[in-house]
Amino acid sequence: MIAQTLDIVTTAAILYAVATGLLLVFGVMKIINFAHGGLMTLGGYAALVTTQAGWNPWLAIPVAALFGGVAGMAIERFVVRPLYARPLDAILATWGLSIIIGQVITIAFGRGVQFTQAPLSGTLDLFGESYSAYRLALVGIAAALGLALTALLQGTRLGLETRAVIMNEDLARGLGINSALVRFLTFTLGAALAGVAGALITPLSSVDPNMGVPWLVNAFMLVLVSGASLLSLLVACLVLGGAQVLVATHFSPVLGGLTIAVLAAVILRIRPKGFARD
Amino acid sequence: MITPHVDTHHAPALEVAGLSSGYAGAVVVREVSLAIGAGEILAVLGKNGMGKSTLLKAMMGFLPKMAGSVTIAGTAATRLSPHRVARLGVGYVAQEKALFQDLTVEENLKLAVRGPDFAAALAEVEASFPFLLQRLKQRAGTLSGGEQKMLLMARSLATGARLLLVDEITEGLQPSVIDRLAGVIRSARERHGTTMLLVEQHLPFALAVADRWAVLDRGEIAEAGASSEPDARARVLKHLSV
Amino acid sequence: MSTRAISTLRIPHRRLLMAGALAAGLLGGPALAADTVTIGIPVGLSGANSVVAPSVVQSAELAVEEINAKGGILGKKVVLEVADDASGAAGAQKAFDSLIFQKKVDVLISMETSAARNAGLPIVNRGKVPYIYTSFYEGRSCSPFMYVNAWVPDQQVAPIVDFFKKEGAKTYFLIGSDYAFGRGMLAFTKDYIEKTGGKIVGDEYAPMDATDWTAILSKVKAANPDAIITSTAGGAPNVTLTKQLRAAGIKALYGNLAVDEGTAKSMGSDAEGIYIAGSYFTNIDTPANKAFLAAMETKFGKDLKTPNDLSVPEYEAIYAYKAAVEKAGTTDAAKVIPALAEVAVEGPRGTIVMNKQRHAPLTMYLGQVKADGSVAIMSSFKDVDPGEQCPKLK
Amino acid sequence: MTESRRLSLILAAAVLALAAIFAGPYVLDTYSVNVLTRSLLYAAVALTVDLLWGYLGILTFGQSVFFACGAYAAGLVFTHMDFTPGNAALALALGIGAAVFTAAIVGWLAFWHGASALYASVITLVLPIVATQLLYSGGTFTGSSSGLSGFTSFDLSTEAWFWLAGSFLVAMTTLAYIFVQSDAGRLLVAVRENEQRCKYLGLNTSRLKIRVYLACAVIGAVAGYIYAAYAMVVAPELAGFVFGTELVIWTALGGRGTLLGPVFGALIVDYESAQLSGNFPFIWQLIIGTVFVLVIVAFPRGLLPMVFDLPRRLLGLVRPRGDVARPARVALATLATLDAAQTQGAEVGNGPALAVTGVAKRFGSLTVLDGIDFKARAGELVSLVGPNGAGKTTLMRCIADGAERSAGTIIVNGHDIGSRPPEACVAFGVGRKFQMANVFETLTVAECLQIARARHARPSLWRRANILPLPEAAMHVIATTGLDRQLSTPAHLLSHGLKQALELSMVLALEPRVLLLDEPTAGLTKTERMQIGAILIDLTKKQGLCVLLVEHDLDFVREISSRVIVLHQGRIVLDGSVEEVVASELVKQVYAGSGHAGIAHETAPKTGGQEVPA
Repeated sequence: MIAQTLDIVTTAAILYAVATGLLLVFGVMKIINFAHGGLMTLGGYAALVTTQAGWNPWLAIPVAALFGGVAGMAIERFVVRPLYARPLDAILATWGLSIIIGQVITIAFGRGVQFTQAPLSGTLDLFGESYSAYRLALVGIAAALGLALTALLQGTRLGLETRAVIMNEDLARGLGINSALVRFLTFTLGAALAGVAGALITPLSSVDPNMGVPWLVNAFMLVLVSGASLLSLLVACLVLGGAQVLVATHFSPVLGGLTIAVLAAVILRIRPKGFARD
Repeated sequence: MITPHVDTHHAPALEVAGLSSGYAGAVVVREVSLAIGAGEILAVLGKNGMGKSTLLKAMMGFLPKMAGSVTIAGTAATRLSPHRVARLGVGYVAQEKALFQDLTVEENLKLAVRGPDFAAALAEVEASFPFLLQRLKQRAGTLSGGEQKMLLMARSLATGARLLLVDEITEGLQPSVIDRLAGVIRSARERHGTTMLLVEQHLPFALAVADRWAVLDRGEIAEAGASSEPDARARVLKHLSV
Repeated sequence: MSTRAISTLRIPHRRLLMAGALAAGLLGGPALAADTVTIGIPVGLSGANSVVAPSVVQSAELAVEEINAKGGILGKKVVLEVADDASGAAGAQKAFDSLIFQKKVDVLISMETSAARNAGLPIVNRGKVPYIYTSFYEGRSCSPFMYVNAWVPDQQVAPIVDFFKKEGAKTYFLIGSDYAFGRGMLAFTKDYIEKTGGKIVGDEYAPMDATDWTAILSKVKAANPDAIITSTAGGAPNVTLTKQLRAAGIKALYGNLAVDEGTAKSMGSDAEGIYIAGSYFTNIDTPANKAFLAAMETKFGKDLKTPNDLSVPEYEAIYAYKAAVEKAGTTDAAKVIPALAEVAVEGPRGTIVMNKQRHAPLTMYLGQVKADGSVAIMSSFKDVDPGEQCPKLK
Repeated sequence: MTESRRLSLILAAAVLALAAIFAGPYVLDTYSVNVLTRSLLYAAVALTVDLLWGYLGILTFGQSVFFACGAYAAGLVFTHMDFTPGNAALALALGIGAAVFTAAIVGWLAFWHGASALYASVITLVLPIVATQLLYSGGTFTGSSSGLSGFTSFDLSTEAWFWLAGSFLVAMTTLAYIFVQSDAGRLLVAVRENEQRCKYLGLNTSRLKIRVYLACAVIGAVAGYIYAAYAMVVAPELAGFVFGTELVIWTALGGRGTLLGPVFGALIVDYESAQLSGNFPFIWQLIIGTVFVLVIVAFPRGLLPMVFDLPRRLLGLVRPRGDVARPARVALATLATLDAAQTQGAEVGNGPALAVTGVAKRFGSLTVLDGIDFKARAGELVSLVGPNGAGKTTLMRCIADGAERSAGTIIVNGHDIGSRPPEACVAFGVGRKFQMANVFETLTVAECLQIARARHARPSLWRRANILPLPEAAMHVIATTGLDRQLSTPAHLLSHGLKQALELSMVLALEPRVLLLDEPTAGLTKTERMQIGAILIDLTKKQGLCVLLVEHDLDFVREISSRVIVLHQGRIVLDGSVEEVVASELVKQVYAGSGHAGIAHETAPKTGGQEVPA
């Protein structure tokens, strides 16, 4: 029971970390960034480069943010910006970008599975259960990410402007807010968060040119059922991630792997707003 | 076409020349020219659907300009995007959805006020609508309709804007609130010399606060004059009558 | 087949092609020169197998170089044609079509995924060329044109389970990826464990691309088995399972049916202590293996991809084909195919004859991964029989 | 060009294509024949992607699944049962059945009333992921990751398979081409352009989408069946997301909305990838990815239209058209007036034409309409006035769409609309004209009118009508405004006034009994307003329609109607004659904006919030 609760909480934490960047971009720009998986892969390789350089494995996180952020800037400027009026085309173009990112990484690093140093290993005893220390640490990191993002959105001028653009872009522009810049910064931040997510999952996952892709669809579905709120994303991660763990444990891991996508699709069919408030 | 008279003692704070605009295919505003001197208040009147809101949106850069030019305090603003126009010191108050309902009063103010001096902005709010200072942490959407309009006015004044473009601020308001707004507008002009273009359907309010008026009919300026002229009311009513 | 009629008709009508772009496909015409023997290698240069594919190509290149240095096959020069099968069915169809009908190879010798092999077999049947499959797999794939010189579950599972039993393991937990190899290996393992008196306390399959093993590992912890045997898809799932298994603090004996030396190395300290069974490890202490490794080192130097259980059979299969052609005295498929069952090849893995229903008895080794990623050989099992693989083919 | 000549030309092109297919094996080497046989089948699936995405506007990532349905049906039947002619037919039936079943589920999920385009795409994205996983977990039954191979199939030569695959592709392309150019096919573009207008023209767009989706699923399944029978192998990747996106990539590169573009896109890219990916597997993917992004961002029409435009552009003959697909211009040049006997408007029920009882509309805690009660009979023109935000447009919306109101009953022509969607309300006799002219911008006037008639005259799946019979009322508007001289003008080129007139004629073509007009004269010139006024009088007096009109110009109202309903803050404050309204003290207060007595704040009358068509 305790193990299962920990499984649910840690799974939700991982999903949350993976989906926040996508949520931010979707919230502000109303487009789905299919390059999110590719940017996660980039983050994973940033972690690889960091540990190969012999640096502290925790440094992988800022390095990955940098990699993701810089790629995000280029993507926003040259690919996403011309497509604001064509949201479905933006999906396709960012999907094409993820192909490009994957192939460039393959050419640079090879197709092979790479190994990164985990910043934390071993287990922790918690409520009489010995549990993976890194997974537990991820709960803290995801919480910190969520709080930092909330602080950014709630406590800074940029955050305020970002929220203003999400709520009513024309009104924001009329008040002198450069919404194109806000979009650019948001996409950059979203891409940086994707990079961070990629670095965060490397101790659990392998580092290979496709590492981000399996995460994409689940993250995408979680964002769609969450609307544009960090809070409803948390709820979605706990509910759908929890359902995934329960189905995988009590029925089959294969069905578990489909749980988030299928449940989210059905939830959206019944309640188009998903977990978002009215 | 009738161009409202320009007071030559002031440099024009806003000059619109031959402006045409509208929505996909439909020209709503046709070759409108007008100029407002610094510190002057112009009321643009007219029935619904005559292009008043469209005129403001086009000046702000929300709608494409099919022809003509807009100059704000000597700066060409014809091709600027809305946020650039706003940064020229233009405060725009839209008719609908002009507040972030889910943000607090304070956040609504902060969004409009650029630069570090938020305290000065609050002082300006205190001078016009002091009750708002007690409601800073309240969500704007929970204010009453009249309070929301007052917040709108306060917000545009707090920015220190030199030119206000205000779209039907009096719509749906109680007379007491309208009177209060009129007072604040007069006082703001006295203290800061703020220039204003008020789109209005409320004739007494418009004539009470504005120096001059212009009537927009089918997207064109049909008539214009000074508020002080004794027949102003009758001339406007002719265009507005049922 | 109307291949001949078509090839004579082809050139005069080329201009009739609908789109100029299509013409590119016809420019690389077949090398019909009769003084060469062409070996086709469809292999997963991209996709899941792309990690191991370069080592497979390297062994083939070494074999060809050695054979040509000694006068080729029946005095003809040996030429390699490599084609990417993208590790999947659609890619394999293109690769097989290209090799058989465009490059007109004499034989196909390759290591591929089961999906790619299955997709290629109907094309092999149409093209009627000999095909030597050099990848270990889940077993029981049969074609009159195909031979296999790598291991099947019947050969690999016993060494690990027997060893675990000796170590005192009574309860087993099986974890696999939900795909043909994972299911096939573990089905056999389950039978074998139950036959030899062990108890299965759980068997779980995750989706093939799964990287999250949380739920399964929690079950493992709850079941607390003496030993775990896994058979996942290669690459990412294998690595993630091992990492997460270690992170979860599970200390049971760990046998991995799908890990090769190279992957084990890339997993670093997490791989330490894993038991693996195979027909080839670099540490095999025979003169043939040492000579092979030295030759590889000389030829490829710093570009060398560590030879492994998937690349060495490729090397040996090319020699098997050479022997069969020489025995038949011709590259004619109809004569070479029966000869392939009769020739013995002495290679790094020992002496191999593909005489058991198109499969080969193999010497199997049990190894354990050391801290530095190398595999220490614990014991060997000579000429393990592949069992009943293709009873209809003998 | 006459209709029969147009069809003969298409058929002639098809015959030429068939001849090319027939010649294929004689000019191509075996290798190319083998590779192209599969490419031809993939192209048939790319064709369905184009129908859905290029024409209907549904971006689909899941067409691979239908291909797999057909392929796996063949693979499973031939593996687990003997290969007999009976079983071969059974397999085909199973494959089509599975595809139709799957498509029906997807259709139910993705194309319900109100589902967004993004949501529909998401569902088609989840589909291949689920399908692949099911195939993987099928164990020895589905062959899991290895797929099924080595089954017996039809004993045909390589050439015969090529001919079969090629003929299938030519046949499907020809049918699709005839279909998209037909009267029925134009509906696809109309739905993509403006689904809301389609619904308010009484078209069940969800059903249309599902039908096209089902047909595409069947084409995919048949292609898959031929594939499996030819290749004698099926593998889970056939159902996969990667194949699904490849189809989209081919379609985008070739040119969405052109049918031939995606077909050639699939053939060329797939064939070339067989050539080039063998040599440069990673570079090839990189090139495809880069070109794809470039095309999406910079050349959304795809490469085929660019190639075709190149000579014309060089010669400066034709200016490039917009970036969306549309069928060639309709040949339709003649309008005709329907005999009164032929009109088939909604049956006239008993009692009033429109009865509104206790209608309320709330958004959360905000009440927009409350306790609205009124009746209107046939031949009556009721004007609805009131200041901004009074709820006039909301009331119109509640009458035209059963799902809109929060409480109350609305009876149109004796039919309770319940919570039925707009298309059902249209069937009861409601016709709604929006405030902003709401027409199909890229279609011509004639095409717009024809779509408005589609509910009555079921459009042909393969022909284009030469003559469009319209009810007298619509003809009257068209003739009065001179629209009849602009039948082949695309709607977006019309003046504002003509657009309004076009929309009005479209609504009248529905033969409504209750006509809802939201500010039909807004932005019109004086002459145009007078024309509209005369038409409205004619409609009520002569045709006996019941008209509900939102209007702010009381002069205009006075001229054409006797009865005015004044709405204020969501309630009816007055229901009487124009004179009563003008004289009413209450109404003056309403317009003064406060509702409080005794304040001399007079203003101009104002009217409602605009409803911007989606």
